[in-house]
Amino acid sequence: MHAVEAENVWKYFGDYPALRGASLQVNKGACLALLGRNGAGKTTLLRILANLSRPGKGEVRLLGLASHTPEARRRIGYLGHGIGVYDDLSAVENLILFGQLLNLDNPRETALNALERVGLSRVKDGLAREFSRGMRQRLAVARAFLHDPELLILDEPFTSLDDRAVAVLQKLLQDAQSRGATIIMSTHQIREAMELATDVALLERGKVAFAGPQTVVMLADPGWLYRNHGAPE
Amino acid sequence: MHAVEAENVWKYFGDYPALRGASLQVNKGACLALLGRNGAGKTTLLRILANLSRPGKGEVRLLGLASHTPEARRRIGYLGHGIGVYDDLSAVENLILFGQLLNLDNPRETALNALERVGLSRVKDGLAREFSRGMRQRLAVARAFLHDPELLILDEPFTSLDDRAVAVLQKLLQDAQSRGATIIMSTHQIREAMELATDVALLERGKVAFAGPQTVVMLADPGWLYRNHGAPE
Amino acid sequence: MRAGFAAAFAIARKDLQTELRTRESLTASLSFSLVILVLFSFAFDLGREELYAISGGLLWLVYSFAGALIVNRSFARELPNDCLDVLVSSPAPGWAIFLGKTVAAFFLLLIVELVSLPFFGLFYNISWWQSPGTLLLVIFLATWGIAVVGVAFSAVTVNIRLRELMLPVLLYPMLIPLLLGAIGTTTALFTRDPEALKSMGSSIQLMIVFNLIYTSLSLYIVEFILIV
Amino acid sequence: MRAGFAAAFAIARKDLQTELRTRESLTASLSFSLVILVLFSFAFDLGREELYAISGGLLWLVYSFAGALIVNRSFARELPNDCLDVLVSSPAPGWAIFLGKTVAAFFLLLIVELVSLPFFGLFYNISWWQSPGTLLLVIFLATWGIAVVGVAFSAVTVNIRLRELMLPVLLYPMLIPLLLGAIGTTTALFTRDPEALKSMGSSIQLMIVFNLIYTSLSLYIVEFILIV
Amino acid sequence: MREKLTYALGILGTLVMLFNLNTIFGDLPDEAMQGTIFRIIFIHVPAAINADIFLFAALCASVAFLAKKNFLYDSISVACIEVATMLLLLNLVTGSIWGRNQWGIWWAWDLRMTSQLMCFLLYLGYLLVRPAIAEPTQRATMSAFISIFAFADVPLVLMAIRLPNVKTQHPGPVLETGNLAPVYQGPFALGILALFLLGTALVLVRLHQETSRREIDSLRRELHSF
Ligand code: HEM
Ligand SMILES: Nc1ncnc2c1ncn2[C@@H]1O[C@H](COP(=O)(O)OP(=O)(O)OP(=O)(O)O)[C@@H](O)[C@H]1O
Ligand SMILES: Nc1ncnc2c1ncn2[C@@H]1O[C@H](COP(=O)(O)OP(=O)(O)OP(=O)(O)O)[C@@H](O)[C@H]1O
Ligand SMILES: [Mg+2]
Ligand SMILES: [Mg+2]
Repeated sequence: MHAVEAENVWKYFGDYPALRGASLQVNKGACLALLGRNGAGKTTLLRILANLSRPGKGEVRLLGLASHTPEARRRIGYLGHGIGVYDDLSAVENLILFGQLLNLDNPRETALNALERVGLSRVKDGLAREFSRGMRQRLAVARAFLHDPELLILDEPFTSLDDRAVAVLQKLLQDAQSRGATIIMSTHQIREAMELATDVALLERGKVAFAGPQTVVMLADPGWLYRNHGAPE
Repeated sequence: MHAVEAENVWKYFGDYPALRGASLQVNKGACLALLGRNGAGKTTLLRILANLSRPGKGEVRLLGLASHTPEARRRIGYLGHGIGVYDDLSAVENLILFGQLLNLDNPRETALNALERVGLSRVKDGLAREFSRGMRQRLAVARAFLHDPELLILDEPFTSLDDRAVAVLQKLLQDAQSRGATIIMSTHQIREAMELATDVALLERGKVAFAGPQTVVMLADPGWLYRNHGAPE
Repeated sequence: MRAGFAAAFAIARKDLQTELRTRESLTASLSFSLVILVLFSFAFDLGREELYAISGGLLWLVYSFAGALIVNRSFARELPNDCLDVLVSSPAPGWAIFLGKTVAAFFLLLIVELVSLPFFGLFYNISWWQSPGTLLLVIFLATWGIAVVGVAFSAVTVNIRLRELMLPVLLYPMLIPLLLGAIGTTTALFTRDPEALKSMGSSIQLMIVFNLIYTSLSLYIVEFILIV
Repeated sequence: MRAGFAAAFAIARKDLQTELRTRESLTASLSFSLVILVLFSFAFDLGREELYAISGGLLWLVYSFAGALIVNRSFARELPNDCLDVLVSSPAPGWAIFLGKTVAAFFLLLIVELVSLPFFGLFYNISWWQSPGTLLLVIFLATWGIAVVGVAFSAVTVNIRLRELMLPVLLYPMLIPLLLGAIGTTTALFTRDPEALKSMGSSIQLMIVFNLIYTSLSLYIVEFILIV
Repeated sequence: MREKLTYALGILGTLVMLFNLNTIFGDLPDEAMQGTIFRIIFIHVPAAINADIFLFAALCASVAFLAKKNFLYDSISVACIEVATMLLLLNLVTGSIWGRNQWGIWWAWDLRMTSQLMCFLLYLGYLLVRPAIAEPTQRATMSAFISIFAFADVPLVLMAIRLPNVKTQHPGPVLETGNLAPVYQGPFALGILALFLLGTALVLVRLHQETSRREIDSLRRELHSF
């Protein structure tokens, strides 16, 4: 069983097809770097996987379940461009709220643990609005990882982060990988992505133009993928 | 005469000093990469330089002029996080409007030339709202470069751009450099920045912790600067 | 189902908590309703008889203006930081999100209404406390209707430009039957006109039917508009 | 100075152009004013005489509600894509930006007012065309006042949360002197009460003074508001 | 095929309309109480009835859109609502004229008139909101929602003069109570038919425009996304 199976996914915005039959399989425990030029459809695909958007045609199965079922939704963690926490709640209140939405048994304890993991226990009662950008991002990561999701969907997670914030996120991603979670993340920073990824997929105008394991040549030459599998200008 | 002279600049947000006596000199014709961790004050400093924000204490001189004079403002180009063009105007209408604000002699012709340079002449009458992300960024660049400014102030200009958009921007920046313009840009992508920069400055908690010409060791080891001049965790 | 109600409760509590903590839209909406009360009394220079005749209309105009401000923020509150995405991608069903937000809006509205009621009485010299039970019932029914329809439209208009303008344009015409009932009963309660008091029953029925229809419609349909 | 006026003109043209191109906010404010006209007349089910007595108040209430929403968008229109930053960092002085936006808001408001005036006459059975010159003068004066004060507040509140709430709460109390003048003269023009017609002169003076004070104050002060 | 059908319906509708107008102004006697103005009923009521028919069609299309996510249903729904809004306006204007003639005022705030005006404003709101939503799927979904919500007003308009304890200035029902004299019944039915045919033709035209506009939009999007 694959962790993610997307088959022939189409998504129209009006009559404009942002996804034109994208198909993707991701193995359990893999870490997939989703590459593609601006407007290729990365965000659109990830939002469909996270059930934030319905595909026009095609089918998506997550962890063997239909993607819109509550069970599937309960087992994924999503981190988009926005951090997805409330500015007027404290760090711990935010996480407790999301714990309740996820129907966890002990939201408070889970929240405190999650804050511990990202190094925010010291400021757990501070309002999110007062956090600096790095701390906010940590809180967002804690939110997305709250329920130890089996599938993590991350849209450009490293953008605009400094070295320390990147290190925290990478550590958490490695932990998740080592407990067997599957990761999908989109990015434009090919070099950084390649250091974590086990698999690579390239979206080109709404289709998957390349998908396969990461190789040495990609690591050494970031432009290789676009040159060999991307569309010409 | 320096292109930019900022002396002992302080900026408070409420009681919190985002800048605590930052001083910076940039030579004419230089390309300065402004580095710093999240919340170090890069955006705050750049906004003060672009006259979008007043310093609490300290003085800023641009091209030998006080920064708030219309002459100084006329000679700088600013590109922040937002692209700064109107969605409901067409590409050429946008540029004509900014030409009028800059009091150019022939706004229409200048606008058409600028569109030519970024490769948008073909869609000059298309509304900005319908452009893809890459095209919008090109339009934003055309806007910032419209009047061939002598000083360019760019806040994380490469973030979230794909390889092609990056190439267009790099080309324009090189052109500007070769006609003697001064460039200041903030970034988190140290490696990419180093390829263009002639000088490097590091902001650390609202102070300039390091400023000097770019060296081979920075190019080879992106972590070097933070390790040697950044604050410990 | 159980999980849905738990989620709705969590969301309602969150909305109320943030609102009461920052007190922003609450104080703003409250002072707005006071400002229009004053503005009205400036604008309409009327005798006592006539004032009583329009008292119900005045009250519900003020309430529906204040209400539009509050429900406008209901889903808009989720926009910063893309919190709406997190709500929608969570296992909580659409109806639970909607229910939670409606309950929160209902209570916020109720606070504004109950606080501004005495001021209304004061400014216009109207004795409103004569049958508190019935008045409360009417206020409850109409407020629930405003909250349900308002929050539903807040979900519809959350992503559009001109939200502030579009929401009232859609909301007020939709509320007319409800306001009709509320205005009629409230005026009857203030004037204590025996004729009017008699026909109150059917007005209250109208409001109940309105609430039933729109509540069930919204709960059922909201799933389709939250995930596009 | 010349450059400033050129910039103001360019900005005013841009605002009008985008508004008239999408026509959304114009039609939306128009139907907003229609909807509240209807709402008012429906809430105040009055006889003809009494309607005449409050007609001026009704008209200016509707106009100031619609006006608040229009001027609210004045600076808010610059928020997407951070266009405000570009305006402020351009060599155009602050007063030119303000003037351009005020002129645009003035014309937009005027369009909405003049279009809804006949509907007002229709719904309330009021003959409003008896002294068109004076009525137009009153409308011009009051509209300019609403535009100036409104756009100034729009500049102040553009960056704070709850813009849509704060603006009316600050704006209406500030506008009360102007509205009192406008309401008085308009009612006098509709009812043609000789007494009231006589005191019109001083009301118009009041409005002129109001406009002079706030226009000069805003033009002078806006530079400090835009760059913080 | 569609084009031919459109033309055929349009021409047929115009013919029926002309024929009917001829009968109305040529052959029918003046009504006893109201005189000539009574003839406005042959526009006033058919406009209202047809508006309700098209609004109902829009309701069905909206429900179908939410279920099937096919943009054709969205187009049907807008086209129907546009035509219905025009018919509602026609009903309001003719009613207003009639009222001016009979009661001496253009407008009275009774339940029938108010609710019909609200109905008009609601669907006007629908047409206003559409262009404000940039993203087509979202636009269609939100529009469908509004259309479903707004339709609740239609039964209210119909019931307004039939509820027992509501007093209206508007005349009571004449159709089902048989208060309409037999001479008038034929032209009345033809009036309904004529507006129905013309309305359907307009809907087809708008449908066609809507479809081609979506195609053009998508081509332009394609052009603008390199
Ligand atoms: C602007 C004001 C008016 C509006 C909005 C209006 C609206 C309507 C509507 C929606 C209907 C048809 C619905 C149905 O079949 O029940 C209708 C029917 C009718 N209207 Fe009006 N009307 C107005 C003014 C008038 C006036 C002034 C008269 C005559 C004095 C009039 C006479 C009638 C008659 C006789 C019918 C047929 C009633 C029936 O059999 O249902 N209307 N009107
Ligand atoms: N809400 C929307 N409405 C209309 N078109 C959209 C919408 N969202 C995305 N698109 C279009 O769909 C295409 C794919 O967009 P998407 O955001 O998925 O690209 P992406 O790969 O994430 O690009 P980027 O690297 O810039 O983030 C683009 O052409 C975009 O313009
Ligand atoms: N408008 C504001 N109000 C209050 N505090 C602010 C504001 N803007 C910035 N700050 C604070 O000032 C500090 C510097 O922020 P700034 O945005 O300049 O950092 P930066 O170096 O650009 O960071 P990043 O790399 O995250 O973009 C931060 O602590 C931030 O929280
Ligand atoms: Mg993306
Ligand atoms: Mg920054």
